[in-house]
Amino acid sequence: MASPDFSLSVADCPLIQVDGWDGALGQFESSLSASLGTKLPASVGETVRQKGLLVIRVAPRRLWLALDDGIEAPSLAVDPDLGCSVSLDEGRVRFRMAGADVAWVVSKCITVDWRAPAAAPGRAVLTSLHHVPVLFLRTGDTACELIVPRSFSQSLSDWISGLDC
Amino acid sequence: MLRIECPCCGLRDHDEFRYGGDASVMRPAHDDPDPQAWYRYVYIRANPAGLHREFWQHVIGCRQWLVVERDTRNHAIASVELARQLSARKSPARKPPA
Amino acid sequence: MARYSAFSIFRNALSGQKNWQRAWRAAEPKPSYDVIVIGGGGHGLATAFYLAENHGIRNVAVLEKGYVGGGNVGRNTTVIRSNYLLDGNTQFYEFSMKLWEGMSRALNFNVMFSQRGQLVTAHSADQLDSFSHRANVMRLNGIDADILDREDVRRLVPYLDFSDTARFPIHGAIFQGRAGTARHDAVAWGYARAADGHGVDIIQNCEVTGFLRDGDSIVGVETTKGRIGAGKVGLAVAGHTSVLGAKAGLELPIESHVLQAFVTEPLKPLVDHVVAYGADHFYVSQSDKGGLVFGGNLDGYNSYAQRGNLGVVREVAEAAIALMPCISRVRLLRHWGGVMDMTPDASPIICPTPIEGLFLNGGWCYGGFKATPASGWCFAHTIATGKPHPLIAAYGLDRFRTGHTLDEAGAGPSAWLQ
Amino acid sequence: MSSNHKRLSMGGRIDREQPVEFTFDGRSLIGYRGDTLASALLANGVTLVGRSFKYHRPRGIFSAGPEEPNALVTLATAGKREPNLPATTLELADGIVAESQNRWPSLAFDVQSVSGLFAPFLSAGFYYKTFMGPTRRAWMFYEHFIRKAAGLGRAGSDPDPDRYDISQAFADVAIVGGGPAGLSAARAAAAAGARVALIEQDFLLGGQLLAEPSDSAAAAWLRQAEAELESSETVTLMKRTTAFGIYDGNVIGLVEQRDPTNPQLAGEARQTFTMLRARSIVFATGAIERPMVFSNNDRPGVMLASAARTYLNRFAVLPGKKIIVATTNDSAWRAVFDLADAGADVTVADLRAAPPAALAAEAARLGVVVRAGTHIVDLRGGHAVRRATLNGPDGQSEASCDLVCVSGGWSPTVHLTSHLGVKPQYHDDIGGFVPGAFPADRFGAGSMMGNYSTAGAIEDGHRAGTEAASFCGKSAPAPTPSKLDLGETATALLFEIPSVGRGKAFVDFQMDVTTGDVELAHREGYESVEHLKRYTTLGMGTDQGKTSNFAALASMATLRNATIPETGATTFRPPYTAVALGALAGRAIGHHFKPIRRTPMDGWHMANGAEMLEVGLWMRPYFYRQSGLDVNEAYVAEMRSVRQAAGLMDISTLGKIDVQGPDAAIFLDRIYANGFAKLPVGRARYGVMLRDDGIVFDDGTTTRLAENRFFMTTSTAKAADVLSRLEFLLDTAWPDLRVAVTSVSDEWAAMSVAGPKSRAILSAAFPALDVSDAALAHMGLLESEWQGRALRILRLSYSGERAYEIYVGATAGEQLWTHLLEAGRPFDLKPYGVEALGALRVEKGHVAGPEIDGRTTLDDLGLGRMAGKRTGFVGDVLRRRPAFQAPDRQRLVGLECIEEGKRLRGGAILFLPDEKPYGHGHGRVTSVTFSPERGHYVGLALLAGDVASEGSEVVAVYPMKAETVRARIVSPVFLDSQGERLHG
Repeated sequence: MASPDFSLSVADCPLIQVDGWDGALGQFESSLSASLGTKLPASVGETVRQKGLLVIRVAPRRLWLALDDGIEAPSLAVDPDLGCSVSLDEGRVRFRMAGADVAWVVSKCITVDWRAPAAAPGRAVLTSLHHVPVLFLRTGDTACELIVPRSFSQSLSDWISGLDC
Repeated sequence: MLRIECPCCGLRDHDEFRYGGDASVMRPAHDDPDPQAWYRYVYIRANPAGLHREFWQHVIGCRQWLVVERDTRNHAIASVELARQLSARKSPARKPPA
Repeated sequence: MARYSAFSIFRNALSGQKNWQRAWRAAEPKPSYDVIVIGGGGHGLATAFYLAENHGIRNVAVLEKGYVGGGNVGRNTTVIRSNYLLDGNTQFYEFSMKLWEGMSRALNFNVMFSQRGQLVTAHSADQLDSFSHRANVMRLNGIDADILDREDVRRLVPYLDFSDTARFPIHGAIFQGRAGTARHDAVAWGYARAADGHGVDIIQNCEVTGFLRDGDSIVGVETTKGRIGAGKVGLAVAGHTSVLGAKAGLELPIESHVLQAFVTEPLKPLVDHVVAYGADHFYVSQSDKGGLVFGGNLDGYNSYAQRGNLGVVREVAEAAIALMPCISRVRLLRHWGGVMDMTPDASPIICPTPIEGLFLNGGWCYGGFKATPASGWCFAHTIATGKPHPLIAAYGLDRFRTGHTLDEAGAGPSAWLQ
Repeated sequence: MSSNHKRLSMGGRIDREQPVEFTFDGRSLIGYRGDTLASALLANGVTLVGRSFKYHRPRGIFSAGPEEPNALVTLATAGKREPNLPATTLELADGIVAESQNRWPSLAFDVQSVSGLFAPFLSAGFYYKTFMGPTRRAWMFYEHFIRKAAGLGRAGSDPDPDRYDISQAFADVAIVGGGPAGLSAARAAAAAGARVALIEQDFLLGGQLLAEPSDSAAAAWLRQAEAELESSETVTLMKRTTAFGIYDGNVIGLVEQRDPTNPQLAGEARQTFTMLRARSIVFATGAIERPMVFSNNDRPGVMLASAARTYLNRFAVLPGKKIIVATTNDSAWRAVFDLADAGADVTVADLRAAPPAALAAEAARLGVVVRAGTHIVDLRGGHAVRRATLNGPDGQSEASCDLVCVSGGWSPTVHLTSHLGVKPQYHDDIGGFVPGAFPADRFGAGSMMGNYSTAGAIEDGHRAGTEAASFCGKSAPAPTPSKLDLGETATALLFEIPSVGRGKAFVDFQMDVTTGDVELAHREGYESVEHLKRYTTLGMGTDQGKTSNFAALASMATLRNATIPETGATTFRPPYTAVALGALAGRAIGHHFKPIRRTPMDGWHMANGAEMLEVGLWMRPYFYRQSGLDVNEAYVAEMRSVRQAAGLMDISTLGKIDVQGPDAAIFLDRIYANGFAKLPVGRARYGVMLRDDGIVFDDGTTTRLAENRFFMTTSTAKAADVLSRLEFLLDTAWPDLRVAVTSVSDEWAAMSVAGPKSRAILSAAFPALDVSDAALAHMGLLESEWQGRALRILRLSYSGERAYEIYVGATAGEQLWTHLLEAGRPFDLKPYGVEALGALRVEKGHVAGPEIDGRTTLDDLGLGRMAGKRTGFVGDVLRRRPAFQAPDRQRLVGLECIEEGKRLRGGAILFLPDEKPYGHGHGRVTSVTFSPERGHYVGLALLAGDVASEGSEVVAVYPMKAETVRARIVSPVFLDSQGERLHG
């Protein structure tokens, strides 16, 4: 495609990661759910949106809380007997990708089936982009995001744009 | 290309996984002082031409270690489970360490 | 056995090629042999040849489950080199190199051993230092070795990527001029014909299904062609060592893994050396027919399937273009997989076993082809005398228990990481 | 001769309104849109197209598809040279510059064709029997000439100017082959509700239907099917796309060619490599017609009967006027009738004593001469066939001709199905191999299953498409297929090699393998199919023996007096047709070969004269360029500035792992050889991890941030391996430990300020923080914030100087870096790179990669005391093995160069002063540096314990530079053994 209808913008991506301990997961999740004021995504790849906060389950006992631009991080007091949290405020970058040809661009980059239910709007897929672990977030019919490690972000945005780097 | 059905992430390509070798060998307890047990754990392999239980980590994904049963003659995968669930099943009465 | 020569070709051409004989007899098993070698690949056939040639043991059978040379000897990328670092490896592979240098004439079969030189590129000062260490060891053991700087490499192989866009710029290389390639099938056929000439029975389509025992000793084998007695049994079944070892009751530190090999369409001469990429997994040479023959890394999981993964095909192609951008339009013609016995230190196991009468030759990882003649020579000695040949003293099974492992890459005991 | 003088004025699937200019061997020619290069050459009367591999025999166009053995050309546009392309698959486009190959000086007059004269000596495998003397290296002499003579086309030497792309695709049902069976399968699967990908290598859909006249019922059926599929939202039609291989997981490797006729696509990827993941696959790959074997059956002007029909009906080219059709079966009669209908003078030589009467009647109607029980024995004609010798019931006779069409029956195209181990099975009734039993997710349809009638293929395709969709859970009721009956008769397809004449009779055209070669292989005992292939090179050409395998197999079966299944079947390997390496590499070329990893301060380094170095995927400053200094001078200057004032180093590449949980301390106690449970909060400790086999795995510092929380650093190289290892142990061995490990490598920018003035610089940079020794002792931690980001200052030293590691949120990394440089300016703070870093640590005797080489133990590295009497940690038991305790085990020592004006080098081998330097010596130099402190070179070495006594001498031998240097064995700590500088 000579000039695909596609745009890429890059932004910071503050995240908080929370982990629950094996064996105390139910308790951990109900306490977290209460403090966030929302139910939690049940399985890996599901997301729940709550007031500028996207809760993504990235592993059976691990959730990421992704903050929209300008949203303050919620204060979480995780009971150390139930789990723990770590701030991932600085290490990732969010690629916002949109346009009529976004599915075509995605097919050149990652192994995600744009038309599959697992990649439907609101879903998240952990996958690799040119050997680098990324989180694919389907945000709309012709829009998605990739959350990528900061150290690789320049190389990967060049890759997506088809640029030499 | 081998594709593995991750119990968390679904059917994913081989290159998202890290191989961890034979899962049928039992790792001795961390404080087991028996050299023979460690020698066998580290080195001796049945290496079957047939069904092989093996560890894989969905490293570019949910990062869970899995136990996969796969036929080494044709790469057909019979089962995939979370390694953690298997270990839990083995010792249902887990207690926190002292 | 009629000798091969330019004259024999001339004479036969005039008689319409009607007078050539079988390269080796179509033997059927006798009731028993002094030695049975299981495995009609390069190592097994070489062992049989040297049993007869060096030790006068001619009542020997080689049992092959398929056809001679159908395993790894005919599936590899044919590189021969003796650039090993560790004491225990260095001398063994150099001995093998010396045998290669005389092989065609010794066997009266042209194995097309072509000493075109092998180089491995270095991509940092540290890597070049570590290559220098290796080269120093080689020279100090009487083996040819050179260290090349970037300009030397450019003069020798100008088609590599010396541009500004190279992801891992070439810093230099280690070079062994005597290294090269050989025609793999010819090695199997040459040893088969020469062993046959000494009276060895080469029995194809004869799969070993079990072992005959007398007390704790092994005294023969069960096969698809019946029971065959043997004074001693040597196992040389690369890729399937664990399977046969298990039948004999051996527990082994071996895993079977697939290594893929690739060949392109035939081209006019382009690559005159064996070139290996020090920044990734890729090595290439050009066969006499013109195809670029190359390979990369193991697929990385236990397998007996003789076929590879598409992801690895892609990675190898990426490395190929990274090293040699000019072959982007060259087309891959065929790729296949071989089953490697991988050991926890990437060095072979060749020794008497704890089972009386059974000798083991396996665990060659991805390096068995170059070792073929020395392996046969030393294994024959070990079988004939019951004691390991001095050159294979380091290749005992016990080394994993004692810690005397020979880990050239320092990659550790996970076989698939070697 | 006029241009296109063999082109018919009407018919075909070419667009006469769109002429296309191209050149062949320098001759300008015209074809039409819709042509292949082969059809355009034939239209222009070009019959001699190439030379064979070994004997350089003249060859023409043999087929109309990817099975082409003969008509290989090089596309020779400047900078885009591409050899060995079958002219039969090249879609004609403006500007194609094609050259014949394997000939010199010209195609018509090729000097090496004299090798044909030596043919009696060049029998199969002759080279195994000679070229062995007179010297041991004799082969190297002969090889030079043999290599030059071998090979087909010549590759270019420049980088490829074209782009390639890679794409990931998914489907419920993938259908390989767009002929009648594939089209029918696609319609059925789509109607059932499945997502379908239909893959066709040609630029037109239709397969064998394209050989039907363009105004026929078949053409109408095709138009309707195509229109229906094009309008379906769930069907992806992939034309110009070859399925080159089937891999595990039902992944199909596809290569799509850019449409060369569309100038708007000129800037797009030349080829796209798609990995298609299909839930089920329908193979509708068709069949390939077999040649016949007789003397000189390779002459230009010999063509498969189906190909002749394709050239006639699809391309409107009548390739001959006086045609002999030699066949063993009915299918070639369709060519007979069409060629006769087009005005050619046709004779049929049918091997069968009594061809079906209906065929004979139709032949009679068209004036075709029918010779039953007759076969061709020999052909004459150099650059084009002229006369055939026929052998029939009435004996031998001669016939003139300008085209010979052959049909030895058909071989189902089972290549792809066998890639995953489905073994082909021989079926007597069709005289060919079809795939054996498929697994549940794969299906076959049409002639690849031996179902040779069009009507049958359509039904078969419909069934396969329905079943494949049903496998995916899609079974909406499908309408019945629209029928098409071309009235083909189905009879057994014999293959037989009757008597041949005295000339060479080829079984493999491209590799020049003859029946004589097969006989020779048999005579010499190379009887298994694999031996036959390897000994004669049968099937090793670019066509992978698509037309030759069966003939050779049949020939060997006859010689062995065995049946075909007893003789065996060859194993097909991917790719089905050759694939450009550039396509497989896609965009991962040049700088994009591997992704580039950059630290937060990368931009500053680049802008401030850093020479960058690739370290794994990272880019790191190697040294900073200073006017007039080379790397060796620059790093020493950087060292001096650290030792005398202070230096600033980017250490962001270190692996960083957050370790949390109630059992975190217990966990660390198990994975490190030294203890961490008693480490106080706010303190850091150097730790070493072992592998299970007792060898050192990695080292780094771990800091206790809180009772249940640690901050681990690892080496740059091992960061990912360490994290996976920790997760492995937690998931599989110790799931009872409540610990979470998370990579935070990208969270933090990390920099080290080292040197006597480092504390002063910190005070200046962070006036609000108390960085006094009382507040921040050696191995202490200070946590704070800077510019709203988290800040951690650890007082750790790698260089031996007072030093601080400063971690700040990655987004503030460059800002803090420049802030520190600014604050440090009065103190002469200078940045330094990895070369100086390495040198500083050598001076201090710290081990790193060259010492932690995967073969050394804690004791080898002089770190045994770290473990002390501890047990229960990873690697503890096997590190006690006998080999590791041997007296001659190599251990870490320091070496000091004691010869004026000489230097130590890493990789030198160590001998005793009175020894002859031979063998492996007693050890080696691992790392060296010039020591500004000592004023000479110092180094670390691994040296056998039984000769390593401090104060004695060794000789460091470095044959690569013919150097021998005397050195004294000393403590590996060259600097400040009391550790005073750490506090200075």
